[in-house]
Amino acid sequence: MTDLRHLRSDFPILGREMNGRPLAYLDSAATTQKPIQVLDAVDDFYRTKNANVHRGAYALSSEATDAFEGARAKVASFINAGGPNEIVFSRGATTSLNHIAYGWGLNRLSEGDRVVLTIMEHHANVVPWQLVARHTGIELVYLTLDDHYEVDISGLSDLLDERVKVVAFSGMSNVTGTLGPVRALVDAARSVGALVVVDGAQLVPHAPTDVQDLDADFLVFSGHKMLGPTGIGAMWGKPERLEEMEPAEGGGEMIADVGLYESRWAPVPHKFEAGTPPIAQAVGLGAAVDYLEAVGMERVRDHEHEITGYALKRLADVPDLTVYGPGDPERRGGAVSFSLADIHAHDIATVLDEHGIAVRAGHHCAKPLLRHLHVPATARASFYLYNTLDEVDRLVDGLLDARRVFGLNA
Amino acid sequence: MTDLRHLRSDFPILGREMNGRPLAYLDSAATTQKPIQVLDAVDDFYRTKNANVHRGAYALSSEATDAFEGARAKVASFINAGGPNEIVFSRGATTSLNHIAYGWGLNRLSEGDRVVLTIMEHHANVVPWQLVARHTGIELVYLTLDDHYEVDISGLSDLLDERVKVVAFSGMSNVTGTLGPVRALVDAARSVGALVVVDGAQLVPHAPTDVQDLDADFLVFSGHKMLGPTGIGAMWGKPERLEEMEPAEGGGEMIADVGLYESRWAPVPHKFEAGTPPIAQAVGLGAAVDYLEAVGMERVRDHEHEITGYALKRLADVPDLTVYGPGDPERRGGAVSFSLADIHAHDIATVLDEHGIAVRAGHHCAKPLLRHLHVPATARASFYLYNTLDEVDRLVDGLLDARRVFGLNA
Amino acid sequence: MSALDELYRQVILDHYRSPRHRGSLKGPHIHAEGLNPSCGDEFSIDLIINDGVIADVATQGQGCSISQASGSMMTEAIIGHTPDEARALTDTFKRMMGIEEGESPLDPEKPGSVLGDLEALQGVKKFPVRIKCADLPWTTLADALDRSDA
Amino acid sequence: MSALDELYRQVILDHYRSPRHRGSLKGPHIHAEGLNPSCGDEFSIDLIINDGVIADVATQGQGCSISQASGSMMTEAIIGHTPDEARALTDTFKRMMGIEEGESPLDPEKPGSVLGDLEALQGVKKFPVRIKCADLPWTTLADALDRSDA
Ligand SMILES: Cc1ncc(COP(=O)(O)O)c(C=O)c1O
Ligand SMILES: Cc1ncc(COP(=O)(O)O)c(C=O)c1O
Repeated sequence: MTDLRHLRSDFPILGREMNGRPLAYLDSAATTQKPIQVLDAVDDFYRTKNANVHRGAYALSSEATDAFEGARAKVASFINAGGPNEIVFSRGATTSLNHIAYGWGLNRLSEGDRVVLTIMEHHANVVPWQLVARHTGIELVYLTLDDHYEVDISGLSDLLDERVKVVAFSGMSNVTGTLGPVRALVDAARSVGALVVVDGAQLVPHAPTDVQDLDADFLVFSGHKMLGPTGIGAMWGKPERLEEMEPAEGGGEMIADVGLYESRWAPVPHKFEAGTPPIAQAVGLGAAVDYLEAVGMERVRDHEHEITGYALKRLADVPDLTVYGPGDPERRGGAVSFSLADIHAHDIATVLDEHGIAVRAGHHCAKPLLRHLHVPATARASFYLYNTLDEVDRLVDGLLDARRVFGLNA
Repeated sequence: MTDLRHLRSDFPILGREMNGRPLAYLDSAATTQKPIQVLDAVDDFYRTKNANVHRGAYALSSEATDAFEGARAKVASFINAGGPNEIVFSRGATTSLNHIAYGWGLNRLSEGDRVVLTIMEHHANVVPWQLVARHTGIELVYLTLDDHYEVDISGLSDLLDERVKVVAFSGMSNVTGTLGPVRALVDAARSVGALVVVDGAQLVPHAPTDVQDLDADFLVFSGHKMLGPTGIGAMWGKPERLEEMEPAEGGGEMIADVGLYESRWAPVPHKFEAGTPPIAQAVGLGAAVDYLEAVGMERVRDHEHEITGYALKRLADVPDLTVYGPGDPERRGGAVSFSLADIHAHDIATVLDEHGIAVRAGHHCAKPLLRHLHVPATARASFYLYNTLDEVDRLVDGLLDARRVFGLNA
Repeated sequence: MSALDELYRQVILDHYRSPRHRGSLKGPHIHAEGLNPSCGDEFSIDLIINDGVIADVATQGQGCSISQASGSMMTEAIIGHTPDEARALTDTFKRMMGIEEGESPLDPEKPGSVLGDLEALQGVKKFPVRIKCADLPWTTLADALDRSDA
Repeated sequence: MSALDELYRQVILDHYRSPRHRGSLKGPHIHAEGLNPSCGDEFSIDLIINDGVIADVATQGQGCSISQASGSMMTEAIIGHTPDEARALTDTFKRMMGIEEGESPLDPEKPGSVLGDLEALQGVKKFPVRIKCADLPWTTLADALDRSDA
């Protein structure tokens, strides 16, 4: 086992009790906990370097700018981007996807153009395209999941024609843990000259990511799901795409000149960063990236494979439990959704909460997927580098107790 | 004098040296420093309550939600809103203005409709309207400044007709300190049924604000300019306006239901808050509001009047110095822009930086205004509750040294 | 009894598994729908009011045991009563749950005397996140009664 | 000398206040514009290249003393030289300022021997925020030379 137990002491909240039990935090797909290294970086920024960036002609402002731009460079190298200028900071994956939909879509797509999505997309990769569709008349087309919870690409070639302008999909489902079939979708998109947008919100935090290998046009992710602060995320874009894309937001810092009726934009990436950016949060994300790199993303991935595999094995012993997602832990991520007998997902979560175990229950912002699975809500356990096999055991015990509480034999 | 000197020890960064001198931070119009109360609130959130909001069925997530929604309630009461649901969190004033321009403007304005702005607007209240104009064909119309740096409303009645759909203006200029003529502009807008948008980025931090008195439709502001963290801001909207406005961003948390091709929105304010919000930053803003209320916004305002008055008086003694802005400290804010002889603003800032004094130099994201003033850049000192009269004296000494360095008699 | 067992009492599980007055009504009726967007629970109600009395009621929905059981018990409690009595009951319920201000209306000496089966939902109060589950049917009912102007 | 006095040497102030080769050129010329968006400094350059030599140059712009003085000194340094010599000079300048990697090309024994007046800009190195001011004219020049394909 890639034992990462020693890291737990870096996370103050993991020392907390919940309902009288030690907190077992199994909701990292929603948001992750933060190590002191990240908290200290943020705090230190405010205590010693805080100033607005880019605009200053004084040393403090230049220190702040260096910290902010230094974070950009760290994030760039974390995903092996060509350089810092390929990274655009934002509030998070959702905002970045909206930027792409508006900045690229609203300006370059028109009636009858198609955007291909998968049924497993998070609302963040559905609703922005719907909003842009209202203004442009583009059509959304969905790939579905097969019986093994894998994206069904059998009909892909029939679907491909010159109307397809964008293929946008999640690198990993936050519900089923399904990995997006990156190679097939990128090749398909390339064959018709379509843009490739990868929602990496659940991908980048959990496995080594190399945008050179990925070969997409855009990749988005959120800091808070990878040990970083809330309020920060990033979009990586191919330089050509960033050049041709229009800004979705206007304001200070993103301009070369502002006239009364027209303006010219600053160079990439600044043209996409209107206004005062989330400065301290970017610095925090830089520290999160440092932390993850020190652990090693391979180890993070291996640890999660191990824990997910163990969880799938142990959950199979719980009577009447159904896991929604691929069975092979090496071919899926660490988000494990399930239902248990006739016990509603919220009731499962409440029982587990009494055991000190935090799992999510609901539609996980993926209503199209849940409809496809014919289930109104699931409970979901999701793992990160700080989770342990013990916590999986506690999860199973909690589920058996839920059966008891609901009058089912344990 | 409203002596607030004792507050300085709450701000760790103010104890710092800059180029061998105690830091005199005179750039609060760009961003403010943060008291430990705010830093601790953010840190404590991450250490004890961190979880994603709204979605959780476990106690930790409900604690996080309570902290986040509690911050919304604090912000609402700080500006005397009708209730927390009138507050929409965002990344900052810029994002909020873009939300209004896109959410309201893109959906409800069309060719030939007019948006009235003033020449003193920050780019954040210019560029979003220009972007929306590209898609809708709306026209921008500007009120100008008179010789006393006041918004010239003499031509207002000629300008008003049924084409005017929005009147959007800054409550206080970040360059000249000019106060927006709220009463006149609100009345004018009402007379033709136009929407009133107030950019309160420089207003809300510096004086008591009561949205009931203001009687606008929207008011936006940024947390980082009022002792709060970066990455957080807010939009207040009249309930009717928030109801009728479409969301500009799509994603999780802002929906009631998501179909494959269409979705329904969650109730206000959630429909405007797509994705994971800046949770810890909202909590920090709540703490900033607590801090400001404990000091008292009247005292904040009085302190700034006093210090601005003193600065205007002392600067008048520096030869060849021109202040761009109203002369009466009670009728302006605490942003004081100036030029000095033929010394470029950046050179002024560099000399002052050597004296440990942080002032901003440049166009202050207000190029239309600087063109109107026929000056490519100004130096700007701006004050907040932690500044002192001593710092003004140091500013004046620094400026005299700039004269010496540039070979002008002191 | 542990807090969990108090929450999931037998009577609640029974209403959850066998909800009363399930379905929809034909004919002149009032319809209202409620949604708890944060968890996705849904609840809808049809009411027929004859001669100033709630003559029939039917509900549909999906969600956790608490929301569905609360709705099921509600149907039994309001049928045969006037809209005003149903409103009063709603207030009583909301006061019991701490959703509306005011002293708890229950008599600790005589459990079940004021709200019948519904008193079993008291256990939810120890689980603040779940209170809105119990409340969803009642908010939907209030909405329906408002529409009826009855 | 204090860092400030080293930054704002007499020769720099002189070029700032009386920039050389100011204006624009008519006829077949190369034109390029540079902007420093963060501070708003602007610089534009016209070049006439005759028989492989920079025969005339004129600049316009606005900005701080450092950017404008750097541009003024640059004009004097490149006029009469070939584009390749101007490129080499650009590299030498950028190395002196630490903008490009490589050892400083200057001879500490003989100040002014390598870059003439331009060596006065060394004082900027103590002010990292201002280095891009000194660099603006040179980046604009490089841009102009690239366009000329000369
Ligand atoms: C796959 C996926 N995409 C996008 C998002 C949205 O991320 P955020 O809420 O940080 O914007 C999430 C987070 O829930 C996600 O899991
Ligand atoms: C008047 C005014 N409006 C808007 C803004 C934009 O604020 P932010 O950069 O925090 O989005 C500023 C800040 O510089 C400002 O001074």
